[in-house]
Amino acid sequence: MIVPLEHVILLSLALFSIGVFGVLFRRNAITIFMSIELMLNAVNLALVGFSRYYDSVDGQVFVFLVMTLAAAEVAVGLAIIIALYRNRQTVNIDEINLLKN
Amino acid sequence: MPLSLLFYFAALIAVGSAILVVLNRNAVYSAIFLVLCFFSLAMIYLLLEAYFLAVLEIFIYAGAIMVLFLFVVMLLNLGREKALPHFMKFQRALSLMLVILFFFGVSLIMVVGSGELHQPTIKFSSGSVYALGEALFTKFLLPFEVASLLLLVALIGTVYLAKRKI
Amino acid sequence: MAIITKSYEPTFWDKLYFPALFKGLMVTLRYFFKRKVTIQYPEEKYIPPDGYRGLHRLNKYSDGRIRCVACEMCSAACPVDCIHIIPGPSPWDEGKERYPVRFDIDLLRCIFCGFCEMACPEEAIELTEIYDFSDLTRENLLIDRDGLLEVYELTKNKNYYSQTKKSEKSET
Amino acid sequence: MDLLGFIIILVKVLVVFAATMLTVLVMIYLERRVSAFMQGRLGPNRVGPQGLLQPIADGIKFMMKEDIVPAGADKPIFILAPAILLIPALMTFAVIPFGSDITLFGRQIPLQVADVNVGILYVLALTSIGVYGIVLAGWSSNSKYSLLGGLRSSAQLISYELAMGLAVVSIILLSGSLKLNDIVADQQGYLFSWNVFKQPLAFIIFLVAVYAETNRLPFDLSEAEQELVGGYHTEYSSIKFAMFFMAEYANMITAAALTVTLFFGGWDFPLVDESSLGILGTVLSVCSFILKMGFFLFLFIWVRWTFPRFRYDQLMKLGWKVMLPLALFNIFITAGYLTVRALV
Repeated sequence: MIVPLEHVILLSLALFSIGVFGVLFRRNAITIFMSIELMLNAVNLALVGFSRYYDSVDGQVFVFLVMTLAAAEVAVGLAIIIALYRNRQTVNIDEINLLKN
Repeated sequence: MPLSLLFYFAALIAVGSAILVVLNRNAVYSAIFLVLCFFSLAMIYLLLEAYFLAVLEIFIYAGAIMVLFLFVVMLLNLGREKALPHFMKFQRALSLMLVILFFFGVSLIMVVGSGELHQPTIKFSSGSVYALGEALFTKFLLPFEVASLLLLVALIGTVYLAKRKI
Repeated sequence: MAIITKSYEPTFWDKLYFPALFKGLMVTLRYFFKRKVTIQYPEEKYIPPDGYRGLHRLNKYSDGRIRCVACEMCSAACPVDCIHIIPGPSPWDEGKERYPVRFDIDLLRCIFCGFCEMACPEEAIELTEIYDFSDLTRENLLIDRDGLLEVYELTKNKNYYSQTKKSEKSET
Repeated sequence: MDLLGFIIILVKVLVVFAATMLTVLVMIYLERRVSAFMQGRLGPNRVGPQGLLQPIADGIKFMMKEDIVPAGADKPIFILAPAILLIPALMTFAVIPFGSDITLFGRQIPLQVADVNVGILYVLALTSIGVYGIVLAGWSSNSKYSLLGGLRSSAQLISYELAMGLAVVSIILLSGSLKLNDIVADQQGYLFSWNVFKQPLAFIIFLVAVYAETNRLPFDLSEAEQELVGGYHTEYSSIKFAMFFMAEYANMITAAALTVTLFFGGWDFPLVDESSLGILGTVLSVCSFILKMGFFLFLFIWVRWTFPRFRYDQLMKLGWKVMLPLALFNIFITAGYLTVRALV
């Protein structure tokens, strides 16, 4: 095998951490959404790695399903962002505080 | 071994572009770097012999999802993200610290317990489209159908949300 | 006039669109094989139809006298005032007594309306079929009496473009 | 992999690349010539015999022109966009088999750069990447015409990719493989063995979708000259504009090659068994491939001067309300037929 499984998982972990950081750090809803996609991809990577090392197709099926889910999630999420923008003229999440006041 | 070098190369690009996704203030640049990240991930999938998923990664993520993102960014015509108000600087520093803590914590657990990880199999037989399709339509038939239902619901929900008047 | 409106209900065959699309393709394909109308200009000259109004000329009698009597009718008729005539006594003994000492036409102002041709009582000024007399300077496009007479020599036989291969610039 | 194998692959890559670029040049010439002929004109015929050197003259002109980057443009993306469009267009040809196997140096060489396991998906994935070039070019030019062109084309490509993918699915169902080689092999044999006879509906859907994917008339809304000036490449000049130009033709070439491969038996010459004829069979197969491809390239130009452009809502209506249900219906019928055949 080309690399030890640990390295694949480490890469996945790094990507996931960056994604989490993006969600916490950014204020633009679209960028936050992209960070979530990044996290999903990190998980996908780990699943593919496990599938390869355990010689089982299950991990790949999970990835397939995650991709389906991601597509559905993006469609709905972006629709929500557009709806938000229509009402508030902004996509910065700290300015979207309708319930606060 | 050159193939493992290729893996580390792709990993480097993936991590680098992921950081740029997060740090960029311009949403269009973020999207482009995310596409680059997906490409390097597809390359890693190829190295892990998941050919079908590698193509799907480009086809679905880079080809469809990210185009949608770009489409929305352009539709809203967002400029650069404005600088942060002062009182939130502390929260940002906290987020960075938390993430670093998370990363090292999990990697510590992994290093300690790495002896229990499965040893790699030399011969890999599950990478083909055939095997994936077989599993998808027998063992995972119910999740597959549920996923298709989810897509349908998402479709209807999106149309409902995006239309001003139904 | 009565307008006849026919209501048209597309049949299933029409709604398929493919017959119509195919028909359209056949039309363009027919044109693909048809003879082309392009004229390869510098080598091949477009021959204008009769009555084409191009460059002016001053007609002469067969013995070489200028027909123009400098009556200035043309210059009066000209809507853009591009004809300037200075009359003088004719150098020839027989016939008319007046004669243009100078006869300038500003080709840049001229709109080639042909009014001068109609106004002329002596049929002296005429518009020829020459259309390619462009030049690089404004001065070269002020044509004088001798130039106009030269144009007459070139176009005497009516078929300027079919007889000359190379275009000849009008002289000033 | 041994050295000889490596050299063979390298040669194949070079040949395919050179052939594609050459065809691009020829297409640029033919586009203008055929257009002119269909309008009763002669077209360019001054540079070289019959104007054959016209594309080279064009190329020199493009390179000599001033390269303008408009004020307020996003410079890195502005420069990157034409490359993003061109590279996938050139990469697609790698998986298309363009002739039967040839035996050289005692080994069998398939005339195909890479026999990818998931060939057809590779093609679809790459065509979906091309849209980035258009969208980013439109966005980065800082011009409303470009932006509108980019937005239109991204929506258009997403809509028509679905119909195209679903049309291809029925072909995959028939041949039972994602490899383009297997799809070609599946279509060999008797006279009506080409997929176009088995799947006429899929062929029509695919053909229409291909025109939308390559942004050609009647679907060239992203560069509609009459309303958007030039669409996404309004602000481009010089060699960058030439790259857009080349990408468009490269896309057309791959689209034509793909149509031939999927529906017209690829390099198959009807009723002839190429593999039994040795080197002659290979030449025959390559010629037949080029001939079929040439017809579809001609069709691109032919259609361009025959049909008017769609309006945007008509385009979307056709894509979502007509082509997509038809493609799904076609898959349903095909799958049903295959199931029945398996049972009987």
